[in-house]
Amino acid sequence: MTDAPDTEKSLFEAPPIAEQERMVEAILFASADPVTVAEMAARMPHGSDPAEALVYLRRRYEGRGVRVVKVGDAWAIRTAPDLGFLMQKEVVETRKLSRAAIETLAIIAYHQPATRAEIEEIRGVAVSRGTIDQLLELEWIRFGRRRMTPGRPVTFVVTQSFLDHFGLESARDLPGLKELRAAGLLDNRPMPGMGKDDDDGEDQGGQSELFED
Amino acid sequence: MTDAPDTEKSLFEAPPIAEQERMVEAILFASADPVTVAEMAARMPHGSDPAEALVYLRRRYEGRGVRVVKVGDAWAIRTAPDLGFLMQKEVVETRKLSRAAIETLAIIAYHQPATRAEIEEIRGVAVSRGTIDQLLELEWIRFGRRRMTPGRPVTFVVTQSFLDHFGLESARDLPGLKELRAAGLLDNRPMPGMGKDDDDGEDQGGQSELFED
Amino acid sequence: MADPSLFEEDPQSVSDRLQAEALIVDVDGFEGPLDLLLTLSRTQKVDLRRISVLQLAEQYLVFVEKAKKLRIELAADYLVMAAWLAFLKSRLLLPPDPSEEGPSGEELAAHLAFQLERLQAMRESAARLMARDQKGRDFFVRGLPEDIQRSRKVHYTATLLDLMQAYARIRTHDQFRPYAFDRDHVFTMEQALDRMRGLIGFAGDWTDLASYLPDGWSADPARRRSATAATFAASLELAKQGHIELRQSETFAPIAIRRKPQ
Repeated sequence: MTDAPDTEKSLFEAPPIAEQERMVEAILFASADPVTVAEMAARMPHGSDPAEALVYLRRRYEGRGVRVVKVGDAWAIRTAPDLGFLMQKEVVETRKLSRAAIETLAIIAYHQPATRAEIEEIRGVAVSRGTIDQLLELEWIRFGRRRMTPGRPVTFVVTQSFLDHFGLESARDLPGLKELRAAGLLDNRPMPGMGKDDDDGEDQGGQSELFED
Repeated sequence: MTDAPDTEKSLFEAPPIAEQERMVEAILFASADPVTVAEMAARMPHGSDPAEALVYLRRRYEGRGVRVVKVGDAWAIRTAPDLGFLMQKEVVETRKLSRAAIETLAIIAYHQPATRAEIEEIRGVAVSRGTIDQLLELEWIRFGRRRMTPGRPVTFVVTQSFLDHFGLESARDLPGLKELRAAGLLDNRPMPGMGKDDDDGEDQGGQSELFED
Repeated sequence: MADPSLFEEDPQSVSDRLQAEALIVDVDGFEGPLDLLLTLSRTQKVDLRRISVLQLAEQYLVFVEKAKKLRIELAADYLVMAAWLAFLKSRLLLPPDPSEEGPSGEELAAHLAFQLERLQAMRESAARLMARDQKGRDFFVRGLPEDIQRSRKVHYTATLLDLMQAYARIRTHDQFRPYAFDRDHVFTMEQALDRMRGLIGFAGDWTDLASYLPDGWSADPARRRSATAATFAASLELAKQGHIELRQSETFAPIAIRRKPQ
């Protein structure tokens, strides 16, 4: 708003960017969960540009004990990972995930949106109801759009909480994603002789759509 | 350590004061309760001087969106008092208009200017004061001219906001009964011999007459 | 799992049995046949892309045979995989039959290798994911989040479709309650009878039938017609019952009634 051509002037003058930076700082400090730019803008004075303020704020906290991190389309302040040893007191004991749950989570993250059948095909074994339930309960996965194939199966995608938990800016930042894709290991390659090519095209569309931001 | 005021030297080299400042920052950020200097010292590497680190940290946060404050004999990070307003959020809830309200609105739109008695006659049921008030408050209807009949009842007409909300150029653009039927919105079949189409014509006539102003 | 007593009936030597047991000791530890295949493939110590699927199929079939000998009940999907691998093995060993439909043994083998490689890749990715810094373990959120005080504001919404449907509903409601509609403009003979029974007690003199029309039914022609017809029919009924007399001086002249003298 402050960058708007001078001919048009907002009725309400936006606060100086340094002041906006303070506001974004206060908002992020006050919240345990990531806050979107839109949510910040809604709480800040009319004409504020939290996205710009964030650029400054992020720089200000570089190398500090806490950091400004991006989580999906939201922002949060988190302690620097190298200081984790100081926080034994704060460590939250999380239920240990089964191997099946961890693999299922990884498959959903790397192949999203993924149907249960696709997860089972990759793992070569049935996915138990409890595994999916556990991941849903942790809010690391959620239902995506139904697949437009016979039976209209539900799909699963990873959530902002997932990104937040693993310190990822977006699903595109998953470790090794590019290499896996280049190696064709994220293709939904059907068993020869079981033509499922229609499926395939849509899959790819869905996936790139999700990963594009 | 080079900044340490005393001559006594610890066996274990304490981290540089800048590092200690980071540690204090992370501890204060992540703790649910204010933390005493002793507690900080217990969590930080041997030889650390959290009291000194706090001096630097406090200075760093001067004028920022959050501040390092003393609570009793402990320390905490808190929102700067002048930014308290950011911690209030207006929750906007979207609700569907009630059936009574939408019907009343529809009658006003199709028959404007309409008196309350006319609305009641068409709906076949009394219109509550609250319903009219709600539509007035939404600025979808306003008072029109009083009717030159006994009692000089007030009339209601729809507003520009109404037209904007429903994407209409004018209330005359509302489809007539015939069109509603063609669009499948009137799925009931007319009783034989109950010339409904006359009705329609009458509607249109009545309406345009009303809109002539 | 096998009952220990089964082993005693087994004719195998002790060492054979131990070897067999070593293989199946952890059959529960495998997450399905693909996982087992992946584990077996490690003995080949080659890149999964260059793995010998034929050799792998052999290993798997040997495993299943051993399990059978030990009377270990394998889950159905292990047996399905065994059958499929046996089929694949035959395809890989026999020269390709051009008349045969479907994918070649090589294509099937390549797909199996792809599946193994993909599973392996997902395993590694999962491990890398879990090795990342995690919230609540390596980095932490604000320990003292401040509640945002919420003030609620309700925003009402309606679409043009809602509006039109509401109007359509009202209008059809009017038109398709024909009985209610009729009652508005139709005066029934029952109603006329009720009304006249109450009035004829006062009709000692000849009175125009039209004066018996109910209030508010004479202005509107449709209502007047209906009320007139009903009142006339009711007067005929009352005359028939001997309560009243009727007279009309000429055609289309007004009809008059009076109470029949007792």
